[in-house]
Amino acid sequence: MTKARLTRLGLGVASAVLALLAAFAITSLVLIAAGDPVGEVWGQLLSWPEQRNWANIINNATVLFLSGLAVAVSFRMNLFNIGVDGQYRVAAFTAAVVAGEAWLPGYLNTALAILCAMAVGAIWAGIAGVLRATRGVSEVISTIMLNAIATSLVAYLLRKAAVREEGSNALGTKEIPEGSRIGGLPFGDFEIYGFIIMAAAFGFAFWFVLNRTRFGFDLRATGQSTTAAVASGVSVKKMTVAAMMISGAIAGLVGLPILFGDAYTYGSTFQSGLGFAGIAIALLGRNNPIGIALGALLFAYLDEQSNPLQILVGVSPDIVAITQGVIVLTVVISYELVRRYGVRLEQREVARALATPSTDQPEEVSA
Amino acid sequence: MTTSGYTESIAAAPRARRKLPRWWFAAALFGLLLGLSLLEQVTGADDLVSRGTVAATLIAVVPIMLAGLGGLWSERAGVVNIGLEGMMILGTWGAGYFGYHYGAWAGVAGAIVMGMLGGLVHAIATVVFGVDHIISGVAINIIALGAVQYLASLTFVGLPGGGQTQSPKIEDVPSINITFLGDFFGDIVDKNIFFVSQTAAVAQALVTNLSWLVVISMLLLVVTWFVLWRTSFGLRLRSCGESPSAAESLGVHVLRYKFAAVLISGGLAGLAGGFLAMVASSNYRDGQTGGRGYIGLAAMIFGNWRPGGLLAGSGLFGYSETLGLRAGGDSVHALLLAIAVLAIAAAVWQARQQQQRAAIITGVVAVALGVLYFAIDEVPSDFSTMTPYVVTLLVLAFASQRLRMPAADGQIYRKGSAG
Amino acid sequence: GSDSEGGDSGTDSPSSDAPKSDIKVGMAYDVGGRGDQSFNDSAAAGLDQAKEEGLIADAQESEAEDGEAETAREERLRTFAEAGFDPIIAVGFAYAPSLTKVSEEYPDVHFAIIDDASLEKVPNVASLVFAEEQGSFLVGAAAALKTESDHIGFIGGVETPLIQKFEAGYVAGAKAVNPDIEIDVKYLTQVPDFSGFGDPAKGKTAAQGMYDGGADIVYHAAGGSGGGVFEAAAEAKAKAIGVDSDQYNTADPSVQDVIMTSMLKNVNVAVHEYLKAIDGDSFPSGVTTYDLKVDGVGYSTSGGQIDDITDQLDDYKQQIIDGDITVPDKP
Amino acid sequence: MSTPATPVAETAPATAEIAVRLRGIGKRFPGVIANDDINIDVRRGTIHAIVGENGAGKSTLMKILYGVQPPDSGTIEINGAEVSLHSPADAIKSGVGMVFQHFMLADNLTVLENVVLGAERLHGIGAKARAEVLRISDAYNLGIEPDRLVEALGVGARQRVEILKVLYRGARIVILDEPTAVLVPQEVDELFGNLRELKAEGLSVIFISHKLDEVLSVADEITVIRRGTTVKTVEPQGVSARQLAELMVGSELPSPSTEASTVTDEVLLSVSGLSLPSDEGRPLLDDVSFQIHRGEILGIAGVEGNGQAELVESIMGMRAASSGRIELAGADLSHLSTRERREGGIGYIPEDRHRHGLLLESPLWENRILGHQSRPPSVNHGLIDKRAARKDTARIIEAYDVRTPGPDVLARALSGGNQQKLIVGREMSGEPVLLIAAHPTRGVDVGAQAAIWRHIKDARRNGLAVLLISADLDELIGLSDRIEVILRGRFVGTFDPEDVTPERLGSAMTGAGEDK
Ligand SMILES: Nc1ncnc2c1ncn2[C@@H]1O[C@H](COP(=O)(O)OP(=O)(O)OP(=O)(O)O)[C@@H](O)[C@H]1O
Ligand SMILES: Nc1ncnc2c1ncn2[C@@H]1O[C@H](COP(=O)(O)OP(=O)(O)OP(=O)(O)O)[C@@H](O)[C@H]1O
Ligand SMILES: [Mg+2]
Ligand SMILES: [Mg+2]
Repeated sequence: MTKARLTRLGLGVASAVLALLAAFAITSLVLIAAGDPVGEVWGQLLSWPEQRNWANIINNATVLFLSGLAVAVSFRMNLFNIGVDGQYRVAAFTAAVVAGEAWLPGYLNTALAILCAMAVGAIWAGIAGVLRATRGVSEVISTIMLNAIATSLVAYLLRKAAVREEGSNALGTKEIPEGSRIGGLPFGDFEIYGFIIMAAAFGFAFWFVLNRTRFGFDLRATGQSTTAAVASGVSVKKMTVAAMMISGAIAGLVGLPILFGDAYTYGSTFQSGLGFAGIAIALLGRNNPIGIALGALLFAYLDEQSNPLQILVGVSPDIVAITQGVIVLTVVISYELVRRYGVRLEQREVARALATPSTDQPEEVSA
Repeated sequence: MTTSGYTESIAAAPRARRKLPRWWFAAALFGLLLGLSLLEQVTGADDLVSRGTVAATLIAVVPIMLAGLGGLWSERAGVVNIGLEGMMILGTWGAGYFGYHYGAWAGVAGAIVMGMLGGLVHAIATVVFGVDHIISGVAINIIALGAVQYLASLTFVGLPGGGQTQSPKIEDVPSINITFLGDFFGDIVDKNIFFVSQTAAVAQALVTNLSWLVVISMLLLVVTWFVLWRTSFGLRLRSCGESPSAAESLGVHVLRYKFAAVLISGGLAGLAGGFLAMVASSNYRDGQTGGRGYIGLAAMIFGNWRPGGLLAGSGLFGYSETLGLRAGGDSVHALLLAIAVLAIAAAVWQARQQQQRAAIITGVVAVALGVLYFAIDEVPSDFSTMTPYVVTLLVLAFASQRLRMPAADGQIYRKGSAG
Repeated sequence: GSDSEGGDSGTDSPSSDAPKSDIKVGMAYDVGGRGDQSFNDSAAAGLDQAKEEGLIADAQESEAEDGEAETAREERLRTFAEAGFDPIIAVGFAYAPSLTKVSEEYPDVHFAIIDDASLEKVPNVASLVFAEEQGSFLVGAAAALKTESDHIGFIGGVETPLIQKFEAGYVAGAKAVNPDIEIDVKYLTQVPDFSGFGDPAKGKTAAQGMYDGGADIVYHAAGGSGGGVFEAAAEAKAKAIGVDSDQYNTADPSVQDVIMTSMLKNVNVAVHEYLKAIDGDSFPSGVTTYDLKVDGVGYSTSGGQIDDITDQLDDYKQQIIDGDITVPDKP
Repeated sequence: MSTPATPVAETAPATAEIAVRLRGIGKRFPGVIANDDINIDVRRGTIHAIVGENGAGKSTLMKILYGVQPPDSGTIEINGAEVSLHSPADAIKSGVGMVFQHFMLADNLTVLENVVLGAERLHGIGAKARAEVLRISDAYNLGIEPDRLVEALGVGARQRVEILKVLYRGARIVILDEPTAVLVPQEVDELFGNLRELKAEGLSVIFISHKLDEVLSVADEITVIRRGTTVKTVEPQGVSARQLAELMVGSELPSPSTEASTVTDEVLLSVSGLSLPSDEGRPLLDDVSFQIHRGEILGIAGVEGNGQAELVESIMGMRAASSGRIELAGADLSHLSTRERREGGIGYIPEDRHRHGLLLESPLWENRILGHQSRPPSVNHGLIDKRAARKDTARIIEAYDVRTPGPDVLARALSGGNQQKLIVGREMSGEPVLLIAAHPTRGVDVGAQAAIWRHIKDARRNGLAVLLISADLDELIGLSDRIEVILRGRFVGTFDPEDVTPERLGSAMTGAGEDK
């Protein structure tokens, strides 16, 4: 068994490398076909980032990580929460307003804002959960619809809550007071989001709850086989709502590192589309925290490195989107190949066990 | 054999599956039109069934419907296709590039081909490599977006009116224009006769610059129905979505049919994108699809994986979107009343079905909407923007437990799994 | 196969006289970039003109992605700075937060930002802002004078304070002519959904709604979506008003003559004058407001459709310049 | 009487009358030798039975003959001509048809669609095809209604649809893999009636079953397979069921035999007035009332689809009954959740182990936790104790002879029988007071069967009450202290296992009794 495990681990690593190489090759082919300078492009993408860029990479990875985590929760229960995008925007807006109003002093204010964000995210996702549980509405549809609704709703509320400093055309909520911001951690001469610690904590909590608690077991069981879960005494309706709400609560955190560590206000230019990136990253990371973290880093790295492509090399940065998508595919394909190999290994083991003669002598012989 | 057949009498009776009569569709349209005319009478909103509304609705409906049709093909063969959005995006570029260089119909072809490319990737990933359908679809959406933006920067920059995010203007797809009929209907419309004028408005919309692509798309819907439900090809394809192992045990080449289905699916999605670029507007633009691929998917599920239902779903969405965009405020306001009434009907029906709790909830919703209707006399713009989404959500909440997806939808099938 | 319009544009417009200057301009566009037939294009025009005249040696361009991270915008500016571009022009108010950071990090590099005045205190930043409401006032007046149904419309791309300035001015202008004129107002999308600037289909549907509803002139401040508005106007045999540049010249011939006039927001002028004002190591800074006074905004007359009312418009213009009329910048 | 497994030339029947000749067929799956040097001759116009314990390789062999899986070695001759079958299509072309162990029907398609699928060229998919289906149906008295949804059909009817599919394609060689596993005696008789008609038409039938008396009654020749190879081909006249069994297993055929009753007079489970309407209003359960005492096994006999599943699910709390009362040891269960009921001491061996019993993609130790999420040893205070779970799984593997390398393999990798043993072991742990066992030994080989029966009896001796649902009437009669017959959701008769025959049960189950 352990031998098999080791081989599989090795193969896992190999497959990852293989996937990256494949993505590398395909991207290069595209560049060549387009007559773009392949060498220069990779030269830029693979150049060792400046410390400053590392800081950016880590920061953006933190955000993507949370987004991936949120999606992964629902995936683990075989729910497809496309709605992380809407959930985090509603939540970030709420947090910005609450923190901006500063009803409580200092970090109490921060804590309150974070809780509100999680609550709102949970409720927004919970709508889809309830509709699914009570009315059987596919969460795929409902979350898509809720994304759009979130957009209009936030836009409406934003204009109600917005304050505009003179001369600026940007629209934003009240700035969060100094005392309630989350300071950065020193990173060389630069800083990274202090929120990264919370993100890590949530990553661990995710792992622990799913793999070490009854709740997590029920959740995974439901994800694997609803029928078996029901027979084992799981209330699927409750689990559906719970899973969606947890997913939404984590989604509620997605925007917060930016909000408390950088922007200090939610405005018209607040980053959008993080939820969809999260889907890819959750899939890339096989819904487990470590994998998601690596996936997030990879995506953030590519985004950061591709940024100056147009200025330095004269190639559209969009090329890396192709790379990112291809990676998702190639990684999964190689995962799949390895998985099949693993199954075969296992069956060989089983077969050996089956081959050994029965120790069970039928005792009762009726005359 | 004397006792033959008694097992049926013991076994569960067949699900009560009420078959709809041939003319149900016409009847539905008639009823709908009548209802809307009534609504116009009652609320005084005058833009619910005008020529412009109908025309704009058609334009809004077709891309969603085509995307949904794409979803229908692949899911009927058991392959979930979240990648529709990406394939649509590819289609928009295809239309932009080929349309600009080689003319309108080349644009249409280009859109279809580009969409099929997306379908090809999805087919290879899911059918050949057995990759999870969702993963492949998501990946395709990412790739397509990047690829198109990258291609645009290569192909459109520097052309007159072209740029990073848009193509030059594309030549229009020819459209039907029967002026004298149009004027004739126009006169009737102006007469303002209850229901007659509304009907005339619809007719007028159908004879005044109605793009051929709209007509073709509607035909595609019918063709799809015929091929999938009336030909052996369709039967085999559907069997791959219902029970691939059974299909294979009868000598059907399951993988081939899945492959074909996904390709067709891509082509349709591509066409949907092409329609956006060429008919709905007149050039490729970055972000033009605006999530309509997902909406199409929703419309298909909404329509219970059937062409008729799909049309209803995309129609509902397209119509309410159009209302929001056009007169906005008071049309949507009028819609409130309609929904409230429908909700009441639903509540009564549910009560009849002994679903007391559901009935109560529905009733509350109905009353709330009704109160809202009389409380305000115009819906703020932000809310008229969210109308289509809210409406879709509400309707689904009322009527979505009867949905039934193909039994093997989304399952990965390998050759030799029969038995 | 490279797309760097700017990279080529250093060479593709060979100005006969060798560049007298060694200025390398970094141009950071907003989403849409060069070729958006809207204000990015307008800015690009100013840049090209400067290049023609040999005011600058070279220019490099880069554009924002939709929904990108704040850090991406910062990095764009930093990369320019690192690569020795000076000055660096940020097109669009979206750059304000990132420019606040970056302008501190590179005190010796000079920046300009368009449509934002929040950095007026920063010494190495020049803010180029416009009185869109004033230009809009004039076209509003023009619409009110020209309409036969006393019913006009306004279509905004995305409901942001900036676009609301257009609306406010337009409405004020129309009402100044005819206090009880009917004005439909519609925005295509809300933030963060900026597709309203690039969705002609939406623009067309909205405009059709207004024309069918009785409006006979519609003014759009919807960037690329305006194309749809013009098409709708053509189909409804009605009129439309363009924005930013003189769209009569850039629009497709099929819709050219529905464009009664355009509200000119001369971003090109601003960019050009900014570059022109650079001499040696002294760069302009502080806020420059381009209003009617300096012809930073205005209206176009090509097509000659409003020749009959130009004097009335110029009269309003004078009143605004003299301060007899103060145009609101919020609806 | 019996011929050697590999017939030598002169004893071999003339090729002319050989419909199928398999020579040296070998098939290995990763690590498993499913088939090894299989030699079989099937004569035209005969019913040829193939018997062998689970995993012997019967289905695999048939799949090879039907072109689903390619053989690694060996040759296939059909009507004297050697063929190579790459897909079922090839097999169908050469006149082979197969009814699989697990039905191959698309529920959401009509009977007609299921039949014509893949054979549209013959008569299209419309009126002509319908006519043809009806013609065949009448010719063989199959009583098929072409336009009904398959999901609405009972097991027997599905079986006949499967046969019709084969006939529709004009097959001359018909393979039936364990066709009788789910049928009641009357249905079996019907089926055999059909088979004999086919035989009379000159078709050849290959017939697989675990029920040896059936085999003896219908087959003209019987081939025994053990560990993937042909042991012997015999003729029914020459052998007894017991001898066949010994050929199959090399050990003797056990059959459940009730021993001294351990029934106490203490009522453990009491169900009264349980009713459950279906969506269409037809009652799934209709005023069902019964009691089970400590140490009593109550057997429920009935044709599948007559309310057994609903009854079980109502008692387990997986379905809310519309009316009625369920008491466990005096405590009212009616409003408790499934989990609470399990905690109350109900063990549950589900009918469909893959859908309700296991997480196929999870290791065995996680499957040990399933259904015991709220109880030690595996779970304490909401936290999962992996070590304890693995340890207890090891215990079950040991005690119930689950053939597996260890508790870490995925459940999917176990054979059905071993999966079943694991489930039984799991449900027996934690001292249940009531065991609900639905088809506890379905598709399980004799060895495992014996073990499972023994475990149930031991528990019963210690006061366990058992609700036993089974289609295997011998099992019911052998294990039960009392048998209730369920028909259309109602209890229609109580029988004493001491003095009841499968036939009498059968007629009660099918309502044949009440019709007269
Ligand atoms: N589709 C499959 N893919 C991989 N392995 C399989 C498959 N089906 C069966 N097996 C392997 O075959 C073995 C037994 O499976 P199967 O249930 O068919 O055996 P069986 O002969 O029916 O035994 P049982 O009577 O216990 O069910 C298992 O070890 C399993 O690994
Ligand atoms: N798809 C498969 N992959 C791997 N091994 C398999 C597969 N199918 C069958 N096997 C192996 O072949 C052996 C024979 O399986 P088969 O299903 O033919 O047994 P069987 O005689 O039909 O048993 P049963 O009476 O339970 O149907 C199984 O025990 C299993 O080990
Ligand atoms: Mg078998
Ligand atoms: Mg088996």
